[in-house]
Amino acid sequence: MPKKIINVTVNGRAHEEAVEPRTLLVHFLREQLNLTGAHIGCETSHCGACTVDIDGKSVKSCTHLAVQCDGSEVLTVEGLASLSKEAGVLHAVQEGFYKEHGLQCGFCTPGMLVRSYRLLIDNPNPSEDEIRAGISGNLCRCTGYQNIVKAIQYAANKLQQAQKVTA
Amino acid sequence: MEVKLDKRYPLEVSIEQAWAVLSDIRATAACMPGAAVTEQVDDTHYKGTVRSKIGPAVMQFGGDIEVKALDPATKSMQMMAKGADKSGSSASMDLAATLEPGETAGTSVLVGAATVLVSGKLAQFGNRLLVPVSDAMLAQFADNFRAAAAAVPVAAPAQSATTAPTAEGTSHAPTAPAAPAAVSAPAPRPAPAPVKELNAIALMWTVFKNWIAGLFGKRA
Amino acid sequence: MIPPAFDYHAPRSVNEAIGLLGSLGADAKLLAGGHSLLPMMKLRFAQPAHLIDLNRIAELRGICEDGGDVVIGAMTVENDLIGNALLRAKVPLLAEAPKLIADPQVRNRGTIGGDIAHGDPANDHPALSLAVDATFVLQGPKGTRQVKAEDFYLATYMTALAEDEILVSIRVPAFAAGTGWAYEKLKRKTGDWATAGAAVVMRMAAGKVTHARIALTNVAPTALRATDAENALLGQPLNDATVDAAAQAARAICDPAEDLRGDRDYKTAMAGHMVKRAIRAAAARCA
Amino acid sequence: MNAPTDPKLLERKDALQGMGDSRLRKEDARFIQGKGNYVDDIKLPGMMHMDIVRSPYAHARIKSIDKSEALKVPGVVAVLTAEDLKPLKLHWMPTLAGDVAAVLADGKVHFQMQEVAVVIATDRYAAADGVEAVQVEYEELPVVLDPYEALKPDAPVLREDLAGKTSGAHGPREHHNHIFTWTAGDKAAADAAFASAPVTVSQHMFYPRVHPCPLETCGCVASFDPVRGELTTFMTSQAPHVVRTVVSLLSGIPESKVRIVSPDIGGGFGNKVGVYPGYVCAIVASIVLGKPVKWIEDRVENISSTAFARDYHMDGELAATPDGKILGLRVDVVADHGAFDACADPTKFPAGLFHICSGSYDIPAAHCSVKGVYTNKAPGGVAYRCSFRVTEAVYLIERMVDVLAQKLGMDKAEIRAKNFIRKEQFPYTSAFGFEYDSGDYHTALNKVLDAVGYKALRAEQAARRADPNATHLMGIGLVTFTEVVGAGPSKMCDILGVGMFDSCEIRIHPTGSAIARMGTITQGQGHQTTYAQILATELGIPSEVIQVEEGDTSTAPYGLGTYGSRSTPVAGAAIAMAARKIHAKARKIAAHLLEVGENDLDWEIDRFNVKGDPARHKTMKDIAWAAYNNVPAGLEMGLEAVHYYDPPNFTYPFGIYLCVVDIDRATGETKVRRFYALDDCGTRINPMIIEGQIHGGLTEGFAVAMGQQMPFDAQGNLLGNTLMDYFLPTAVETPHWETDHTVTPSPHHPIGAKGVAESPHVGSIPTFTAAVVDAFAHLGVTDMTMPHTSYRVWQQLVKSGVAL
Repeated sequence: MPKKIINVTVNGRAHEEAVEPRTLLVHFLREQLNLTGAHIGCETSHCGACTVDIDGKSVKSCTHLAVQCDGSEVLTVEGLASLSKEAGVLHAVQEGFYKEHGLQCGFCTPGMLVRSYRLLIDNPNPSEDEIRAGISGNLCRCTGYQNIVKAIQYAANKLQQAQKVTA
Repeated sequence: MEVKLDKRYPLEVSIEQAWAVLSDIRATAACMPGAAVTEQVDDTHYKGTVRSKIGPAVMQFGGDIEVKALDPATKSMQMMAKGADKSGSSASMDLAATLEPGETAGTSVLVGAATVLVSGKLAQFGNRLLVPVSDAMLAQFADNFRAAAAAVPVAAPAQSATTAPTAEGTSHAPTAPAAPAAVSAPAPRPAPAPVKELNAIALMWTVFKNWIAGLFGKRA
Repeated sequence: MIPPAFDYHAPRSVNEAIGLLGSLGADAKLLAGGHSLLPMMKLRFAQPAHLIDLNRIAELRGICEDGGDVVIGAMTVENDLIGNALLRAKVPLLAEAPKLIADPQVRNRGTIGGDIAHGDPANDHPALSLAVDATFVLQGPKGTRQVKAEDFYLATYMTALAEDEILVSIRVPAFAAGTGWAYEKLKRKTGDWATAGAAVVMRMAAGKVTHARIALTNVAPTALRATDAENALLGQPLNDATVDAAAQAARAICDPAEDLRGDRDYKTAMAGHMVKRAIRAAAARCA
Repeated sequence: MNAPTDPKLLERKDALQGMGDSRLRKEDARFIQGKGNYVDDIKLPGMMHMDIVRSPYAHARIKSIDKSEALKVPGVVAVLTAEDLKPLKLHWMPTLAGDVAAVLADGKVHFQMQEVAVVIATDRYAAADGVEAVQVEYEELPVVLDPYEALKPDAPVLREDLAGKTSGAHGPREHHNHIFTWTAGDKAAADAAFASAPVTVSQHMFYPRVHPCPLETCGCVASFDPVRGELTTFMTSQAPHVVRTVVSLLSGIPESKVRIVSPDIGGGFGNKVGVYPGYVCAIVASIVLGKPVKWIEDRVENISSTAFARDYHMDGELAATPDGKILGLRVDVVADHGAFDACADPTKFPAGLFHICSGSYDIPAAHCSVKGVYTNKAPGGVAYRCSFRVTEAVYLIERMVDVLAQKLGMDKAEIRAKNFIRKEQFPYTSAFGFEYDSGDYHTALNKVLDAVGYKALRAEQAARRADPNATHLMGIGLVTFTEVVGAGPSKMCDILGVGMFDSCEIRIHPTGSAIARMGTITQGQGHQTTYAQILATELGIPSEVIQVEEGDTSTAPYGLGTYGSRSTPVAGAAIAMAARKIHAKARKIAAHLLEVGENDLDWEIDRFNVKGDPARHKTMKDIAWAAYNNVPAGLEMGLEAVHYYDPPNFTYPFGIYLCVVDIDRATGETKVRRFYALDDCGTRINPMIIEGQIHGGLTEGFAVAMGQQMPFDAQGNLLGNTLMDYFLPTAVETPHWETDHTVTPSPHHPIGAKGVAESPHVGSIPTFTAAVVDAFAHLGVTDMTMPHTSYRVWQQLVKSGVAL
């Protein structure tokens, strides 16, 4: 099948790439752009390990065609830290997962982080139930979620504090 | 996974007309949506294909058909069809079909008992759909069978209204060949133009809906 | 799990899409949210030669008011239903129920039109559409036509949508003042299809039910409207006896397929319980 | 450990971040930035991709395999079948359990999704296209799925390759589908106890087949260098060294030229212990093609073909006095091992450590028998987040104690307290011969009962039962389990003849930082963090400057790997013992530097002080420097040590778990109202990580008990092998966990630690079942088969006449 040319911005960097129509976004990111943060866990859009942010929305990249991203902005876990104003400083959700032991094997973590990032933009001060519902598209086999909830609460507090300082 | 289906389909044709179709494996197979006999191996063995559509899924089975019994006295037929799809599924159907006289003269009843065994991906992922889809498939089979039998010229009764599908309430013309087209086919081998695959049933809805609602009742 | 090769088309207008559908024929499939179709393709059950992606057709998205109806573009995603103020005001059931569908990421891709047109009785919008008395606007090469939700579903995966047509919008009459509503869905876990689900839209006056529409998810080859259950309520006060009668009537029309969620008895019984829960919840919202 | 009170000492101690410190994890930095290095992240130049053709049938003869269409698919470079592997004698491979397993089906398939052929292509898309194009013709054979059916005289012969073999690796075979019968305990004594007991109870129970289902599936990248004759394989293995030995034995490549690397692993839970056909085929393909070959399982393949767990049909019996003192235990198990006996147990134990089934109780006489059987299901039998078959054993005994309590009308806490091994009985030798190291069950039980307000809960339950209008049933599950972990003493435990020791190699660098290399491999347990903490406390070197490495067989010392909660009990001991060797040498150097005798020195946190004159001291940092330039005469330069730790005994962690459930009488929905878990894992190295492991284990236990299942239809189709059906709970379904602990150190372990990560899985599963069954106990129900889905619970509601 002839390839299609797509223009896509990933983590702030513009790419022009040729892709087969059937190329899944997760394979495009991992194999063509060498961004291996997004993982493949289930392939049927249940586990969320492949979650990335497309044009401001959380999406499962295993059930999305790369060709559909033509003209889009994609954010992956690799781009989270660069969102901070200071270079090399972790995003609050990354810091939260570290400080609250929100990860063990680390396989679900990139998807969890990208999802948490968007969740806190959509709802800066979520309740525990809202956090649990908000990450219900992301499976974790190791943590039992309790510390992930704490990690997201940590990040929410930190982002709120930062907001207050700026205001 | 195993699906057992026991069906009775009233036919508006005489038992002889129906038998003309049932006793002809090619004609009978042609009534199955998407099915075709592609090769005759010997008197009782054939090769064939079935293309069936379950929503967006399309399965193409190729395999063997064995006519195990064909009894003109009791107007009964028994066959076994077995096939595999290249994407990793296989299916077999053991079918016993008998014709009985209908309640009124010139009508008959097609009585079918089928055991469908499915292995592989279709069984694993399609199990919740097998029963409704098999039901629908057999209903369409009966529909085609009626049309084929009606086309058999032996004492052909007046064309039944139910065999003339109309796409009521729709703005498009049916694209699948309408069953009555088979009327022109010469006897004794009525060949209704093969229905491409199961989904074509949507076009014959008005007929189909009445049968489900009225004649067949609910699956036991 | 890798999909087979196909060619990809991204029309910008409905007419362009219909043109493609006509020229590419039966080997083409419409791609909406893709969360049913792409997994099927990865399992190689579905092998369309062409995908026509409807995601770039702006006219298929959005929610607006037209007379007494709310009109929802078929490609409007579930999360946009949830967040929509017009829907909250006029047909709140359709802004609330999608929270029970799939998960947050999938709701960013999954569309109301895809859910409806797929013809899967396990999807939630078919029953919701029946309950809100929706009308589907279908567009084909010869123009548009409208089909009532009640007339749309023929059998599992079989709908009144012709192969050359696209579902373009869903028209829903705005709820009358004081309308109560609810959708109850029993499921094994987040993201699962319903073991059984029930949608109820009702109104009451002077302690009696004056309007009721009840529809069921995943307990038959298609979503079902439970007319007898509605009749069991109409003109009646709401009490244990009438609610039980409605649930009984709903159970009577169930014809579910057995699967890992349960056997026919369980699903049928659960349909009854979901109807009860939904009636109670809807009644609590009646003004 | 004696905690210092002097603030200055405390400060120095805290700076080490040693044992007891909730130190944040060292490994997280890469994971939270998307820089983990999992096997599918590895990309080598010229790498090929492999995909597998699998059987749609559970039992069938292969009539023909036609590769020709597949070879025409663009990008496909090779298709391999058993015929291609035969000349290499690699079409079958030995299993850890002394059986053989087909690498690629040799004329016959024995289970659905069995590997039939492999396709190697230039990319994974082409490989998948190639798989679809391989045409295999089968002839179906009768399918046997029930192990009891399999043992009937006229049952179809499943393993034709074993025809005529009347004995297997574990003794005589009594039937063509029989693998072994293994027994433990004293049958005569147990029978005698039952013969004279005033009360006996019996219960049949089934522990269904489940799958560990880590979020990352299995996979590998095999890379054979034809010039050097060296094979490097990156793979998802919980035991890379054992794999290297197996690969060397199978391939004939010297072990020195085989390098197995376990990179970051996205969860194992037992799934990644075994050697799977995919690994072998990728290795063969790499050797044949002279190019790296990657194979990554998809989720359906993972659940269908690699490493199931459990599938034990158990009959338990207890003999007791009328007041509830247990006198005897008998257990009879039929174990469904699937098509090949590929259980990952210590070689001499075909039923693992199932004979821990006398539990936490002082039972004078006991006997158990386990019969292994072949069926047309995938092989496996792994320890899913547990020590070998300990989950099954704990389930059996805890359920049996409940059955006895219900028969006698006794309280389920009281009957346990009555039968506990008492604190003063340790070390305690069980009727099965295990020597329990330490425990204090009564203290732990009382702590839990007080914490949850047990009496009030029982009162609430009584009131609920008395109310006919109650919409919910209430159940209280209590489990007081003991595990046996840390396999194991080499006198008892080996894998393919290699003793189940583990190892550590420590080097202290001149500037006082250190590297420790271990024979284990982390899959999320945080070894890089916790091992460093042990070393920090032992040697007074800050955790921060200690590097921990594992998983690469070319650098790490030989070890048996990570599973069965053996890392802390075995490798954790190895690290302490190696550190102590360094400590002893450091003392010599310190004495030399301070010009005093070794006995004139006191160790204090991070330094040796001259007795009575702490101003004169040498820190470990000082000593490290001196080790490379100023050592006493006759002492070697350098500061490093290796230790291979062969544990004298297993360790016996225990816990007391209590769960309260509310069951909706209309729908069967079961809500966990409360779950309280007290664990005693001996010395606690990193409380934060322990807590995290317990949350995770409880959640997995919840998944197993409440939803995970691998149902087969009559044709052997596995239904539900995607994550749509296979139950991995989300944050919404997962209950809130309350944790607690007591500390009863292991007396024989160098630091007193027992291992913890598996206890919450082992202990919680019977707790959920106990709670659900307890909700029906007043209705005479003694057993309900997992998983306790709403559907199944509703069926019990109907059966018991309490459904609304």
